[in-house]
Amino acid sequence: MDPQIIIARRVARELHSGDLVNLGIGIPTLVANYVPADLKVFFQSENGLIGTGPIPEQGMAHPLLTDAGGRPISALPGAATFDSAMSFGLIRGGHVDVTVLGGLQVDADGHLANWMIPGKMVPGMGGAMDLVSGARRVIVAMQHAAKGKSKIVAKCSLPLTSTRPVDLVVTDLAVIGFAGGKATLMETAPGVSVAEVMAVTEADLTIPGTVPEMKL
Amino acid sequence: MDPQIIIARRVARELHSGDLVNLGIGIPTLVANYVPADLKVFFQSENGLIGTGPIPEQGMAHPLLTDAGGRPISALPGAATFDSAMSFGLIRGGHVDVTVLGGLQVDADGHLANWMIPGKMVPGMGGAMDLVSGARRVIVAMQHAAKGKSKIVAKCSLPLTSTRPVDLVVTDLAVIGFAGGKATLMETAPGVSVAEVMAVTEADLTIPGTVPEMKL
Amino acid sequence: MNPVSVEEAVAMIPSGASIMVGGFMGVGTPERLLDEVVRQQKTGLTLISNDAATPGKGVGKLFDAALVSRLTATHIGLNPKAQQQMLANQIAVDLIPQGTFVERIRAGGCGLGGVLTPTGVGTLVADGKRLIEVDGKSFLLETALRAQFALVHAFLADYLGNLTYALTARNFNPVMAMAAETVIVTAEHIVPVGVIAPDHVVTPAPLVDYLIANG
Amino acid sequence: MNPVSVEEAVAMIPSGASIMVGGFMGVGTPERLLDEVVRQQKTGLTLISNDAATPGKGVGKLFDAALVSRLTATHIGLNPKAQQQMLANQIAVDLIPQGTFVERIRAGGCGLGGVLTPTGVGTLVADGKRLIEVDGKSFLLETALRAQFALVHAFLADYLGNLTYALTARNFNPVMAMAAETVIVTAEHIVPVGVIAPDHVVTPAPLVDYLIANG
Repeated sequence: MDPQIIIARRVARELHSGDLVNLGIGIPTLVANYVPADLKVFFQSENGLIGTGPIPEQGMAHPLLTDAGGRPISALPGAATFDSAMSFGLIRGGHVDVTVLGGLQVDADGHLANWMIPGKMVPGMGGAMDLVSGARRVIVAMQHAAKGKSKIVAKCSLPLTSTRPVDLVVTDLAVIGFAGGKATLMETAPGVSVAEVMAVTEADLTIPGTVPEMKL
Repeated sequence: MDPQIIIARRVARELHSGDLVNLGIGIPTLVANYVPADLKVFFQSENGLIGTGPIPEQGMAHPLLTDAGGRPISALPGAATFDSAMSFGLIRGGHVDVTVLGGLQVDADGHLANWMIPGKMVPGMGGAMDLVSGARRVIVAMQHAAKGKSKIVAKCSLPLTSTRPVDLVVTDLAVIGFAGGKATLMETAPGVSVAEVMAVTEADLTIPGTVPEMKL
Repeated sequence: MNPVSVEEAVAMIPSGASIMVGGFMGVGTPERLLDEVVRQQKTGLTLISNDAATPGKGVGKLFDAALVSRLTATHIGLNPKAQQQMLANQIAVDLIPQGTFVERIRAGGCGLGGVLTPTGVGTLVADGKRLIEVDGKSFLLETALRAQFALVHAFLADYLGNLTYALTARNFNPVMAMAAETVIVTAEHIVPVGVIAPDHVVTPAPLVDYLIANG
Repeated sequence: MNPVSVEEAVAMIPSGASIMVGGFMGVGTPERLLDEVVRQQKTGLTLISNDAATPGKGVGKLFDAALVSRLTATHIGLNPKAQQQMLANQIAVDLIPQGTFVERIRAGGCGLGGVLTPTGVGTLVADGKRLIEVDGKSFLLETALRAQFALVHAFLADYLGNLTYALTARNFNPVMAMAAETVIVTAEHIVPVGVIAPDHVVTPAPLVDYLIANG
């Protein structure tokens, strides 16, 4: 299975009926494709919409209905639109049950860095800092490693997005939780052993007695 | 003429087309009755309405459309309703051009006291402190004296509503301005002499060379 | 959002709870919830409400039944019973400016620690509060205000819990619907999904925990 | 509110002015006003806008024409021209979190000196800012942000200037319409008074200084 699809499918299993969910750009966006039809999840687009739907059918797109990247989207029955103060009031105020973001690094303490690489062009943090500070649950959806280097690090070398630790990291190889304050290996991807995960993970992982395989 | 009507008529002359105006309870409420029909003034009710109209005709009142005292009102074409955060955003943010409030005391520095008499039951300041702090122009509409005592005092003995000086005081005897930082007698009521005003005013008033009579 | 009966909803509120109640002089107040709070005799309530309404109306009913032990409000001048209870020290009352009241609740609902307001600087309201200068101007630091329960009254609610409000009955309801652990709503009309256009929704469905169903 | 031509409206904006422009990635941006700003070559602008949109679209046009000298935004990653101008030090750029961006503007429009936000505490965003504790929790003090002009795009405007917005084109427009000395509005449709119901008005007429009239 495509690594991105493994991640997206596994993250989708973290969502519950009634949840208000914000999906970041990239892998997180794919999560919406794997939510069971009977699960009533509200997706927020931080540019001012709850109830985002799929890409509109041919000829149905409207220039005043877009996602946070400016791309046409649709809205489901029961959708609500609002201004940016409300949108970030929802985010900062703990009304977003789950936010799923991409990451550059997550460290053993659960700290996320995902907005800036010093020395490179800095595009700006957009809504990421508010999402990580304010959402009830923060899930990072990212590849386990980039260019052969672990993205699960001992200590973030990149500037932090927030000092609030994330709740869960889902990669193509593993699910890592931070409930006890330290990175703990919760699950491995299908066909991946605990030893294989440890071998490509820079951070020290707490390994429980049994580490089940991801259900997808 | 009834003293209250003198005050209300004179205050009405301070309003300009396009002004957003907030009228307090009591004498200020009467001001709306004396605004010329061709003057397009927006009246705000701080419980969430711009475009308040007169008391509804018999049988037309709606329990969900009231003024800040809970009494039925009507709304004019072009009215807008909003929540209390917006209502006080308008007030505090300087979007209200004129607020007209009652007063217990105004002193020589233009400070207003209108919400509390120590030792008596304190009903609460409601929106008064925000209105005085935030409106572009603050006009106090009150009787010049109460029980024979001047309400234009040297220094407020009652707790202040705001440290921001008011712009104008209109009483049944005089118009007093504070443009220069000190109480100045701008006008006298019809048939009232400057000496008569001074005799019943505790505060020192600056008296310009000519003090015209109020136009009503 | 879960639809519940008014009895079930109020049964969730323990005596001694903190409750925010929408409405302005009883306009836009969830009367059915308050009637049930009285019937179930929830005592020792911490009430956060703009005013005390009048006896027999809105939150006035809570004072009629002597259920309030603490009150944060902006004005109680039109409810003699609330005043008597305050003067007799049966209720601890905190009276604050209305703009400050709503901003504190909004801050609580929007994850802000507080706001800086010019309102009250140099007055009795400033007592015990931090004064903060920004660009040479003084502001009071007013901190966030939240409650365990928000009791909200809407005009329309759809089956998902999206809410709209009517005319001056909106007032504090949308702000309170963001500032409590549990949000309980009564609506004048419950309507199918889609009756409320997305642009007209004021309180999005995910904010509503319980909607009082028709009997 | 005064109806004016787009030429008259933009003529009021001097070079070097500070302008807030509504829109999110060019959606809900007053394109006609920006086209005219470019035509009249207003240079050295201080721009307050969520993003830099993309070249040729929304505020992206201001970067195409190199009219911006200072920018406060949250994300400019999709406009290479804005990035180049930033890297070449042609523009002083202040990139801030989006929730902070909108709260600072709201504070500016609502007469607040600032707000306390948890966003950015312990990160680079906190550099040079006051850290304030409330009930043992740390917040950044983020101060109010205002501009000389707000350029706002609405969906419907009535003859008085009441505004509504459509779908995701609302974004920063209503907040900016409160935070500038002069508010200039374009609307997709100008409609008679009464077409917009009072409960659907988002920006009340008194906030609007100028509405761009149909030609």
